Amino acid sequence: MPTVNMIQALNDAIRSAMRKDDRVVILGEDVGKLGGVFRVTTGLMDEFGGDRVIDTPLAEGGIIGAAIGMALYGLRPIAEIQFSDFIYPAFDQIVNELAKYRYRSGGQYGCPLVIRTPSGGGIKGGLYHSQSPEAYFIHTAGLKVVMPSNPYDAKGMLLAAMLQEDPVIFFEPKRIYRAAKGEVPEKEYAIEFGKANVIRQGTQVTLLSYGAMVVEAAQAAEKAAAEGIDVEVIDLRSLVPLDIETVIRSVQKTGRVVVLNEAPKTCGFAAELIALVNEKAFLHLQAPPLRVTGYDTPFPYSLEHQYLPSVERILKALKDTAHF
Amino acid sequence: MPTVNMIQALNDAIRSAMRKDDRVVILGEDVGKLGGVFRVTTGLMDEFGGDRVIDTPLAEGGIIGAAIGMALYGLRPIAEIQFSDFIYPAFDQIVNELAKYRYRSGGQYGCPLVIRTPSGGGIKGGLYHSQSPEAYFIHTAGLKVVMPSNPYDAKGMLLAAMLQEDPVIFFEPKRIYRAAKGEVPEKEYAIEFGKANVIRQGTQVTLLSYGAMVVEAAQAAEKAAAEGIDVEVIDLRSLVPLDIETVIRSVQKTGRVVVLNEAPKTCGFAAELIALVNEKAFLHLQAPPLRVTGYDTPFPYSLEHQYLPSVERILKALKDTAHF
Amino acid sequence: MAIKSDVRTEENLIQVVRDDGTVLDKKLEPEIGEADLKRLYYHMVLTRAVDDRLLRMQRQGRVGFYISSLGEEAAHLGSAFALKTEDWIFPQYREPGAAFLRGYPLLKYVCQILGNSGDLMKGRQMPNHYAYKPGRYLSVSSPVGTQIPQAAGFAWGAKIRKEKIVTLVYFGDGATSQGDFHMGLNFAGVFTLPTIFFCKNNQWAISVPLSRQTAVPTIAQKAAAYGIRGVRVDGNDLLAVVQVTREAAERAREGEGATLIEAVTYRMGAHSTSDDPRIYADESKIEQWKPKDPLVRFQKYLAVKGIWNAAFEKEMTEKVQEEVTKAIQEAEKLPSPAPETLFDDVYAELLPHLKEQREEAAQFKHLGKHKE
Amino acid sequence: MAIKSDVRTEENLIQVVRDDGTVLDKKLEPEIGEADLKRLYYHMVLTRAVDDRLLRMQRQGRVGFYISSLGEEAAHLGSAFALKTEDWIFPQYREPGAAFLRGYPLLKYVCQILGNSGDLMKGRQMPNHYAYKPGRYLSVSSPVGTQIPQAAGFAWGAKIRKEKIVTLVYFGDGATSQGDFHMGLNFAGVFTLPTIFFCKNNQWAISVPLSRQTAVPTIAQKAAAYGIRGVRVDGNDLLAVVQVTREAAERAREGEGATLIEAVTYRMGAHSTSDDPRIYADESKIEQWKPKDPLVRFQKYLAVKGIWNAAFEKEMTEKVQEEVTKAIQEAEKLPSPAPETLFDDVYAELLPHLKEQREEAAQFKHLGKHKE
Ligand SMILES: Cc1ncc(C[n+]2csc(CCOP(=O)(O)OP(=O)(O)O)c2C)c(N)n1
Ligand SMILES: Cc1ncc(C[n+]2csc(CCOP(=O)(O)OP(=O)(O)O)c2C)c(N)n1
Ligand SMILES: [Mg+2]
Ligand SMILES: [Mg+2]
Repeated sequence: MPTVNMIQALNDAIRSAMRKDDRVVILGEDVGKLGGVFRVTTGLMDEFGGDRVIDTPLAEGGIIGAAIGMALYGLRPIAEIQFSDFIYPAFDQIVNELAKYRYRSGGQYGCPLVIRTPSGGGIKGGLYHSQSPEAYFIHTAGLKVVMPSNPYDAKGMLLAAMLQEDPVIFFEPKRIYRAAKGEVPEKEYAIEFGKANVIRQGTQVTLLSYGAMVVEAAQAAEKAAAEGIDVEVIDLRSLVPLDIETVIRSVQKTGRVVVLNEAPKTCGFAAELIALVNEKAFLHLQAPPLRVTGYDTPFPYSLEHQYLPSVERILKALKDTAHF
Repeated sequence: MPTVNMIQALNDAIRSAMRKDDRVVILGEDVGKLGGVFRVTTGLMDEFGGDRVIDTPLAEGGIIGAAIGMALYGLRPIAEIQFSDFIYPAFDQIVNELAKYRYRSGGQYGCPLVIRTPSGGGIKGGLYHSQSPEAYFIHTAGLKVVMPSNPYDAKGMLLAAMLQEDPVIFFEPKRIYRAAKGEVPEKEYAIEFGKANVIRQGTQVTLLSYGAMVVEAAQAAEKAAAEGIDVEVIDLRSLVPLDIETVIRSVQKTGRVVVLNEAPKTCGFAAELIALVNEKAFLHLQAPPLRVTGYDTPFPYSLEHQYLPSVERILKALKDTAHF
Repeated sequence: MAIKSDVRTEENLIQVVRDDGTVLDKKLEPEIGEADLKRLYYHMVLTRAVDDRLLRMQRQGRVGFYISSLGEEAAHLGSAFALKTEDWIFPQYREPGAAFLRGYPLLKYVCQILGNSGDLMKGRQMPNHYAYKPGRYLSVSSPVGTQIPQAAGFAWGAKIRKEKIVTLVYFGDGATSQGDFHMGLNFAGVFTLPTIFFCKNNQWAISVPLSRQTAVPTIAQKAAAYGIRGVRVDGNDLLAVVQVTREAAERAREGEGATLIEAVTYRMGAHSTSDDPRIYADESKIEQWKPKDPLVRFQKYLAVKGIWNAAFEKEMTEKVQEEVTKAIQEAEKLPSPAPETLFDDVYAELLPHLKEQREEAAQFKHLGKHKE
Repeated sequence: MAIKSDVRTEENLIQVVRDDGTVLDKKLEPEIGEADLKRLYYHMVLTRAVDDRLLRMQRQGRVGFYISSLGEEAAHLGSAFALKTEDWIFPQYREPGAAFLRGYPLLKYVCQILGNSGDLMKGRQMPNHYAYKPGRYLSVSSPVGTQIPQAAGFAWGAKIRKEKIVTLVYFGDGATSQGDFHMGLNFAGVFTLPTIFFCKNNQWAISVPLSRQTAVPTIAQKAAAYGIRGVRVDGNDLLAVVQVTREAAERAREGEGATLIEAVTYRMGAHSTSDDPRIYADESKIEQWKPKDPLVRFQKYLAVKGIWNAAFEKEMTEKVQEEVTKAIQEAEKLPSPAPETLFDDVYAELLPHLKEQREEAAQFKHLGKHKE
């Protein structure tokens, strides 16, 4: 199996989806000749032509509005939003239209649209090239929301996204676009939505995370192990639908939980996970569930590594909860 | 003191703000001659003229974009979004611009803009005249977010909003626009942001809510009392900043908490409150904190009273937690 | 019989039939067979009759809310008629006739207004917000303007697949102020998409007059910003609307791209049953527009053609009244949607968390009646 | 010396100075005193020199990211110069010269690029994203187009308060596709706002050429959709830009409303240091545009006027190089912003939850160095 990075894995996934099904098109800003500002769509225009790999005008609302139309027509569009920070001009189309089309038409119409968008900090992007807006979409009924943390999952989850009958917001943790490398099969495979991945077994604390933070989570778990704390690390992968069973099973075992994500704290997905753990495993809890998240500030430039959850911060939370 | 409804109280607040400070203008769709579709701005155009009470084109992004410009110039604009369901075309202007202007300019510029918008269900408005989108804004650093539950608070909080140096999203629970009546002083007064209101003292369960749901909360608490459960009901009023002290003090006393809001459950503000209670009062908890919320579906038309948290649902949660 | 030039000024309004029913410009008169002319008349009468009855039912409290299309029938019926059956319609909320023409059953329409278990939308949307896939009729939503880029995207999909279909999207004058209008028309211009942007300029957006939506005298001239064709037509002249829409559809089908059609008409009543235009509008304007009634004009046209006469009118009216009455009677018998349907169609399948919520909700099923 | 007509076609580009520095149309030549001409030349040289140095520093790893305005200096310097000091500028990210002209200190500019503690933005924004309130210069943000309705709203505020000021907003050709462009210009049209919408049409939006943004040949003609004036000007001709902007400002100040100015220019390098135009652009286009270099053209104009000569050039260059070197040296000495500043300015006051988060973060202060 070839070892590739996440960009290559995503490119591979889009390419095989496009080869298999000629209803698949990809549209967005700079996805054509340039191959996307992160080069995820490199070479696709050459192979599939300008009718299926489409550079659009600079208008996210237009991109998503048009892609909804394409999906209603019967295409299987992938829309790229260049940075998730720029998804908001399309927010109305996503939240009021895309997410609600099936429901409001009584099931007559579905909108199978996959929106791919790089998210998260760590590339010195400042306020507008670093945001993690997943909570907005998790809170919106009608959307599926996923985020891979490694090349293998990236390919399998994007291929799974293409099989959904409903819209998917597919977040790509750009901080590890190139850094995360791994073996990825050349053939097609799909990673079922709603299945978390226990990437480290442990007995004392459950550490929940997703996306680029999974890398920090794993490191923090190693450090914790060195200090005698046995951490179970779960990569959620799919946020809606959520594999709550795997989460609860783990918490029932460990009785302690830390939730890690880089989005701002207040009303973020970490809060939801804590509420769910309370609802479903309250009597198992031996310590207060803790959150390690970004702060409730806009995303900074120079101080981004003060902002982003660090291994040290995670480790402290693991210790605090383990020694509670 | 005259007894008025919430619409009158809000009208009164806007009028006195405009009389006191001629930098105050109000803009939005149909706010002029018509006085707004809910008549909150009735009579204002007559008193203050078309320069200060402005019917705009039908473009929420333009309304908020322009209002940001007005605030930067030095006016004290109030922008009305006709229904909070229609705030999303302005989402980029609110989330990327309004919320971040002070931060990104290093404090050089502030944007004191008050966005008023009716929200919530219960008026047979279906998918697009019933939404409760407060979580999106609570998750966005840089915004203050408030929601009154009665005429007295409506006036005092709107006048307080006009004193803020930062943007305020002011949600008006339209379901009780006319139903909620109360005594409201004719003079000006401000209700400080970040101060919750304990509307019913109790010892056994803490019931947290805000907006129209406070009415249901109070009713449920009465019914619970009849069944021997003594409920403390807190009207949060200000969601950002949050009066977490009052919440925690209550939970320390009761050891049990139910959070009630009508927005969809997943990643809503109820989850945040539960996470905070865990972080700050874990050892006091004698039962799992419960949520009574809207479901994770779009807002329905005919079945809206199945969707909206009912007194019965709240009562069940109160009993479940009390008898846990 | 192509229209010779794009007409964009306030004076230059394409008109085919005079108020007295005679034809102004034979060159522009669309060819429509007698059966179709009768069918169109039937739909004009039907649309108006349904509106009238449901408005009255709203006042009686039998309907929660209603939006009338009074006076705008020709604009939407003429344009919908000009399409081929394989074309698709992206509606606003004020074109019931277009839906009827596409086969949306009257009974289903009334069920939608009542939001009952007979409604294809399963009682989820407000009145006047329907979808009818068998008739290639997309879904009405409230947010103004959102359907515009969607219609462009749908046409784009067809173009990519080399299917020669056209999309037609309805919207009001108010919608032209939205970003979605701009983006939809711009995409259509850049990618030469087969879409007809059909603006029903009824000169009001609730209480806001056209002069507050735009500083230019016509909507049609906005086409110039997008490199697409712009046409201005008398929206109360059914024949003129058919003609300009046919031409636009033909051009679109032949790969010549999109057209923005501005159909000039007037809102002959309140915005909706929640509205009270006495607060903001000059009622004499309505009086001025009454002589331009599109139904009367079409009637006169048919009379001139020898199709319409008193007997025909009687037959039509009776047929329509009977159909409407029957549909209402049947619809009112139907119960509310079943509570558990609340959780269907959020996704194609019931996700686990919704299954859980449905089970939880089932405990409270006794709440199944509305508190109004 | 008013321009006689709106010029909206591709051929009709307002130009004042020929490539050889001679004046094409005396009637259009703006009156600018010698001191101001020298000041403008200084700023042209300065802007280019700073760009050049910071680009090189980016390659050396001393700067994280940079956006050059090479070749676009005349467009933004000419327009900023045409304003009065009481007017306000809403920037995009590619007009450093406009900021310098408004007094933004060079040292502060370099500190912003470095994101250090000397930066007025407190190191929070990416390079090229600054604000300078003393110079009435608003805040650059990345989201393309958002500043456009804001500029209209600011001008509206002034209009309401009867203050005779003008706002000028910069944006690129790509931004014209956004909904914000449409809404901003439409509000300006409807409310007759004193705003100058200044589009620097450099014919690219990263890798996307102008033909993918719009189907019409000019940006200026889009004004027709909004009832505002549209003008097309040679963006590499400093004098022409001054002239059309002056006229637009005058009209705005006199209550005649907004103007959309399209300054035609060309992006003479990569979009930013993250971009690689070799992948998508025909490099010969850059060669074609080199003879139109706005700095050279202005130089020749000054030479014809007897202001520019070799000695003057030497003096300017030395002065600018010295200033730039000094600013960089000083800026590079400054440390990163203090970690606790992360929590300032989210709100005017520190809210309790942020106070708590700041205290929590203080435990990890030793992380104060960047991992690049
Ligand atoms: C985005 C959005 N903003 C506001 C509204 C409230 N609203 C409903 S209809 C309407 C006026 C629409 O006017 P127009 O587009 O001219 O259509 P008409 O009703 O005249 O047919 C408004 C403001 C809405 N539905 N959507
Ligand atoms: C809303 C939004 N979408 C996408 C981007 C990414 N992006 C940054 S600059 C740019 C191109 C801008 O082109 P143009 O407006 O012509 O300005 P120029 O860079 O040519 O000066 C893009 C797509 C962004 N910053 N904001
Ligand atoms: Mg209208
Ligand atoms: Mg450009």
